[in-house]
Amino acid sequence: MSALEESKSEPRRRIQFAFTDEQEQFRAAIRRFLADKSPTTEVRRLMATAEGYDPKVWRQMSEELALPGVHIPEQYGGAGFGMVELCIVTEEMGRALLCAPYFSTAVLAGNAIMNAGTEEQKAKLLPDIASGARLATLAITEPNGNWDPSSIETVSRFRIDGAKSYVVDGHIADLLIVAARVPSSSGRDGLGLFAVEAKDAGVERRQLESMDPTRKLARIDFRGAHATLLGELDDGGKRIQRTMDQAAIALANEMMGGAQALLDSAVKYSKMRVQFGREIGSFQAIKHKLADMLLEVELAKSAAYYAAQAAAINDPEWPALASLAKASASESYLHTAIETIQIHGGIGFTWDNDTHLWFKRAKSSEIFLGLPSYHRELLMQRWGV
Amino acid sequence: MSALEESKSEPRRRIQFAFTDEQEQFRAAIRRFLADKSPTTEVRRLMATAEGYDPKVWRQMSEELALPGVHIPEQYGGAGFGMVELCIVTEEMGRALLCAPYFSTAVLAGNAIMNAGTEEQKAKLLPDIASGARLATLAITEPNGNWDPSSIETVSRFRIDGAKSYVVDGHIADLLIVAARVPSSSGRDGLGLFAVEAKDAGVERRQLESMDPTRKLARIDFRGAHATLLGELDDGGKRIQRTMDQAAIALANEMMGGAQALLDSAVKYSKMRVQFGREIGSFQAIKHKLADMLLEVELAKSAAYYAAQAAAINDPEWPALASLAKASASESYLHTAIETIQIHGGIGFTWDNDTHLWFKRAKSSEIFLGLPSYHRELLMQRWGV
Amino acid sequence: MSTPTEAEVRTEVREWIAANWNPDMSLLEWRTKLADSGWGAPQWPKEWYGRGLPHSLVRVVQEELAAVGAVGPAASGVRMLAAATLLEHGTDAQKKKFLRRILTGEDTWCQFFSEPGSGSDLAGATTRADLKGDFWIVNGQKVWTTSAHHADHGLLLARTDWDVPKHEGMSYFVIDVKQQGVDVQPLKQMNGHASFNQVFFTDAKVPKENLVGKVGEGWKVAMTTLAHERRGADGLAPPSKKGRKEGRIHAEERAENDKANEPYRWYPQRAGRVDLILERAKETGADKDPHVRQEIAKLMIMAKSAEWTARRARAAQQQGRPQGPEGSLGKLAASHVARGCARVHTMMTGTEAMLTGKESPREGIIAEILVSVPAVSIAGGTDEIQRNIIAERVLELPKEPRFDTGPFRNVRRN
Amino acid sequence: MSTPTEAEVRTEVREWIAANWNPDMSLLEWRTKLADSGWGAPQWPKEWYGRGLPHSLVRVVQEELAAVGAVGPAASGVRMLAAATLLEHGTDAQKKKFLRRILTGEDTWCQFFSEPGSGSDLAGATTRADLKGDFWIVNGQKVWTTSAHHADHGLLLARTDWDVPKHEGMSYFVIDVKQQGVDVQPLKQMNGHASFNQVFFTDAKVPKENLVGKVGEGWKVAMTTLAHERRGADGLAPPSKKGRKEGRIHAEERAENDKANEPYRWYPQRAGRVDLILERAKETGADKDPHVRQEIAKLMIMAKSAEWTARRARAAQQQGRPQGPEGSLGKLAASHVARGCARVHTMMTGTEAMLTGKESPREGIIAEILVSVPAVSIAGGTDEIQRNIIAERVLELPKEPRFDTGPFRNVRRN
Repeated sequence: MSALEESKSEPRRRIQFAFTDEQEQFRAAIRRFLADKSPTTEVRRLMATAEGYDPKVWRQMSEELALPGVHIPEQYGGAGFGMVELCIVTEEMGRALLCAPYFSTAVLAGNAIMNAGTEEQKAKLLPDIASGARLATLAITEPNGNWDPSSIETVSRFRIDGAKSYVVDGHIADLLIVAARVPSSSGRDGLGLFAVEAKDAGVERRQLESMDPTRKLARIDFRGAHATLLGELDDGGKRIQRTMDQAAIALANEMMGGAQALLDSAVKYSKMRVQFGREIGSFQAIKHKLADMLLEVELAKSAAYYAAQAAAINDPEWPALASLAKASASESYLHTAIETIQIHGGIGFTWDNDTHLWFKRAKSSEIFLGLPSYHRELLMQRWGV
Repeated sequence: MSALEESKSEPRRRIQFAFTDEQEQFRAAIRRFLADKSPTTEVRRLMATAEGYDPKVWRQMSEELALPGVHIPEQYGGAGFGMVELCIVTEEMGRALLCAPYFSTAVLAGNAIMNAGTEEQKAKLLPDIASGARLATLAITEPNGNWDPSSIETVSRFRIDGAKSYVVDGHIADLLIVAARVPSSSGRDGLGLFAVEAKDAGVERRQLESMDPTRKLARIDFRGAHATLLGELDDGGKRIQRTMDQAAIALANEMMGGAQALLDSAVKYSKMRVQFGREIGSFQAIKHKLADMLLEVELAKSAAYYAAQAAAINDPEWPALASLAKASASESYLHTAIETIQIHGGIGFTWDNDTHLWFKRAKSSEIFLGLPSYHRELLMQRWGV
Repeated sequence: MSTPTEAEVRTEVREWIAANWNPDMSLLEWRTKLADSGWGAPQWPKEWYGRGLPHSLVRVVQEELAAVGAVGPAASGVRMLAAATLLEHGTDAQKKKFLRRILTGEDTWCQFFSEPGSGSDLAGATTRADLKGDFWIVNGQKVWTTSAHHADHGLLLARTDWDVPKHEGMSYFVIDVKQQGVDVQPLKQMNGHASFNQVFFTDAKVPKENLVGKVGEGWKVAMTTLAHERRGADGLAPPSKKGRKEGRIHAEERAENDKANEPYRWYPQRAGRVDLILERAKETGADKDPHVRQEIAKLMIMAKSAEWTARRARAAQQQGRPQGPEGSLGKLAASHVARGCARVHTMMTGTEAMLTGKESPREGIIAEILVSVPAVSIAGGTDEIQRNIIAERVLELPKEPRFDTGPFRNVRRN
Repeated sequence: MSTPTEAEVRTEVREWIAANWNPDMSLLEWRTKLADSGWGAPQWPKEWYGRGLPHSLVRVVQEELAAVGAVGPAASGVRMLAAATLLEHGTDAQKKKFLRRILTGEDTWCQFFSEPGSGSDLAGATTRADLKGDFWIVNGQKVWTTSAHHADHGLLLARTDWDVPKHEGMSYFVIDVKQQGVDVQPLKQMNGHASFNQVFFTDAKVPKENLVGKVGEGWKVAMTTLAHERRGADGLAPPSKKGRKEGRIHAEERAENDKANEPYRWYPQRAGRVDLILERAKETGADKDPHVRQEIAKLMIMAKSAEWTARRARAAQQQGRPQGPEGSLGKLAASHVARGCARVHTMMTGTEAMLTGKESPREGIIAEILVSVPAVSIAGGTDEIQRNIIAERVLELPKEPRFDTGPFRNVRRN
């Protein structure tokens, strides 16, 4: 991390279209770590467990690479980097399909606390997140599956009542950050983020059977659980939305890591597989499909990178770009997954071939945080159209 | 036509998925006629004229093949066939890109009069249409370009006032059938079809510069022109819609004739053109493109044929199918045209190559009578969704 | 002897049924009667468990069997492809040994054609059969075999000569599946089902007399099997739909069907369940969303058009006209429809589509669609192979230049 | 002699400009000064109208010229490709004869590479050049030549040996366009413009000394021309944007530019005019339609992403890192964007899109988009060729097997 620390001091005011050498080194270090700790044998082992992650690897990620706090300021125990570095982490995790509560703890809960918490709350909650000591998550969506915060019905003041669903790693989180509203508020008003201890007697958690077994989901029912409001209620809706926009960007980058892994595997297989006396990659049908896949991946990757850069410098357009990147990554990742199965032929549809692991992540990520059509509409609104 | 006359006596009560031998012979006769009379040299000559058609060929079509009245009952001087035969005619004309006022006179005006006219009016107006003696057209859309009859603003009782635009062959028609509403009506109420003589002093016509020079359009301004209501006002809106639905089906079939002509030319060229020491049709890039084009054309053709059959037997679903067929044909024809240019390469973009003649017809037909998205929405409504 | 009339056949079979049918028989007992009388496969030759009737009269027999709710001969799975192949290429000894037990259902069959290394390129098979004394010794691996774990016999395509071009070096055998040396393993798919097997051959034995056709003619014989597969079941009695369904025989038949159909349970989901689209639109409220309405309409237009295209193909065939391109296009259209369904089901279902299993929409059916659809553009010939076929056979474009001619030994392979 | 510093160059050129620039000169007079002083092409060698400056200092000269609004050397069209090619492969006599008049703008150039029979397959050219005495005699046809009707000289790729493989039998010439035997015809496109020419050669003459490079090395020389074409204008002074624009010289430059740019007037429409999409959405009210909004968003996402992808490629290059795949993908992305624009413009414009010309929306611009977009996926290498390049050069997939090796005489061709 020493190379990275130098780069912190340079404030970036413009969108960068290339990663710095330090960022590339950071990426390489994570890639090496994940190649070692998260081969698909491990992914398959962990996705079949109820917890869905390996606490030892989580500890190593936290202690050796300080990943859960990469984006958390140093005064709260983090590494003090920003969105670009966070997205490098998620991209590499998406590539390796790492099974770990990173998106929930670092991306969702970490950003939520940073966006909403008072100084005191941040000082209390963030160090344990940055160090990996506690797992956390964010509960936004309710059983109706709506990603628009205005639709939240869970109510809270000092006690919280309602139901949340599709909560990532909700079954293992120690700390739940819950989006809820004060009684008799509606729409974007009266919304806030509340911290709830998972072990509270008023919290009941149930793991859901998720299509993507590498990302566990839970339903959480709150019946009078103790809740602490993070910050003020004033602009809670905005803080929730900001957290979701950051999550969309981190997810888009995670997705592009996965898409690249698939594309690489399709290219590799097409150079190796022989039919009719020649590598299938020498047939234009495969060749042109792969060229189209590369184009699609590169375009979506450019969007994901650009959005991370824009968020990092707080470019006013960044929330629009979050939607742009999420929509683009969703289409690109899923299409890449479908075509990677196709290029593998029959073997690509088997359980023993690894392609379906990424396919299911692609399918589920297309939906998570809102479908492409939802984000395209949001993009238009945010562009003022 | 003798073979055809026999088939008239057989009432068909079910959708037919194959043309009868008589229908195939009828088609062959038209195809021979058009191959002779409408080679692309003629298309190019006529599209550059103001009138846009050859009166001699029109006379031959009318006298030798009785085409303008193919769908008009015998008591009004027609051949007494129905939608299926009318659509065979338009399909062949679309294939040959015939420049003639057939769609306007036979399809639009002919059906409008049959749908709305009293016995007396039909007996007066249809024989001249069936014999080809008079040219006619239907004026529906107004300068706002809306294809929904509810949006009509032109008013009429005995005199007509308003403006119509995008009127096919409006510059040469002798008889104008005009969709208008009685004063102070709105929506679907108070609509009717009115017959107006083009030479009336209150009619001012101006040819528009159309993207597709093989189909001429006009703007017509009515200032107190004499108008005769066809039939009653009761369900004028329905009669107008019925006419437009029939037109959509005839147009869909016309479009599929054009799409097939393009596909044939693309296949032929790809077997002939050599690059890199082999026919370009031996490259999978071209091969698979052509296979996809064939699929798209066949699917849309099935829809166009099915819709014509359904209309012919007055299947209750036929208006929905009109929208289905129009939407499908629009996408298929335009895509076939784009890909046919692509397969021809640079030469396909030149004026001297014939492809652009069909491309422009495809582009303009995509829009004429309503865009695919308009018809898809209409389809859903008509299906009760 | 002249062909009997329809009335004669109807009378004769009706009388035979009246005398023999009884739903309290065992399935085997009844099917033995069907096989021995020739009424089970009336279009087969008289000498081979049939009655030599023309195809046009088979319907009459089926109607009469159906009228009383009688069960037909065993017809599920690969057994009827085996019968058709043996009737055309088998020796008398083979016909005698296998055909009767096919009709009675005593034997179950499977097909050993595809290999891990030869999927699209079936003629690239490398499973070998070497003649040692009176036995062919088989070594290699086959894959995508349905129900091999239940099968008694397998139709095996294996390479017997490596020094001739690929299509000329294969032979066709009937192999006993239940022997040491044949190891049948389930092959699990990404949707969790295990509808197929992979089968490993290690010095498995095939007696000389089980060679079907001549040595080196295996490809030709396999083409017969595949042609019948494409054509579907061969006019044999379908499960009867009318009549009483009680009695021992029906219970036995249902058990047999359940077992035979088990591998195919997810096939409707693989095809995308277009039948659920409009229902789901209303159920989810997606019918209120103008953009989703457009996507639904696009999908339904494609699905309807594909259906009508198939009917045009059938109608042309019935009229004895050249079939036209419509038939070959169906498989490609089915891929588009299935992929479109997966997309639209996702749009309509929304966040719930992240779930699977009992708690998920339609008790897991929607989830199963999403993870099954990728198979449709691969199974039975990939979309890419279909496009080649359409381009070369329908549009008559120049063939792909070949790189797998000459002695198979020298052909590049996996 | 050592390289001068930036400050030295700046001082020197500034003094030279102060002493020489005057907007009331004729264009030729000024450019003659530029050429003779070496400031017009400072990166060219000193002995050839340049000053031997490194590329990094060219910017300084451009800045100083721009600062006073001074006109640069003639740079439009093919002339700079000609100069780059001659600098690399030309004889001293050729450089002397052509380079100075390129800079002064006295000569206009064009490029004779593509033929009706060799579009994607440029090396399949069949225009022939046969040596007769002191002249090469040229026969054949070239096509897609921009501004041949204005050109003095053409860069000609012609076949001089039919008995060697295709890439080895071509030679490269400078041909005098204004001679009998060269017939330049306009080539009208489907959008009504005639931006290109087709050119017929009938016993046209090229003096021996106009051979560029050696006999048989034409392909290699042509690659230099094409590489410069892909790279775009070669760091020569762009038209200055600052400073006064009055005076005779500016009028003359504008006239020159108008003439040079005439063939490119429809190029923005060919690219689809994505810049108009959001404006038109508001103008037409299409921004109220939820389905059109989705289509607009899809298109804008693609267009923006393509722009960012191009910037990533440039950034990687600037950092001296391997360029990555981003650069080669731009052309393919541009096709998608253009086609998407045509679709969305149609949806937004509706019925008015059936019209063309002055009365139609945006005075015919929308109509021109619709009939121009089909060129974008063809011109400069079809999408299919781009996919081959991406697959083979970027993804390093196995090359397409070749059927055009061996003596060109025996290669199948049109």
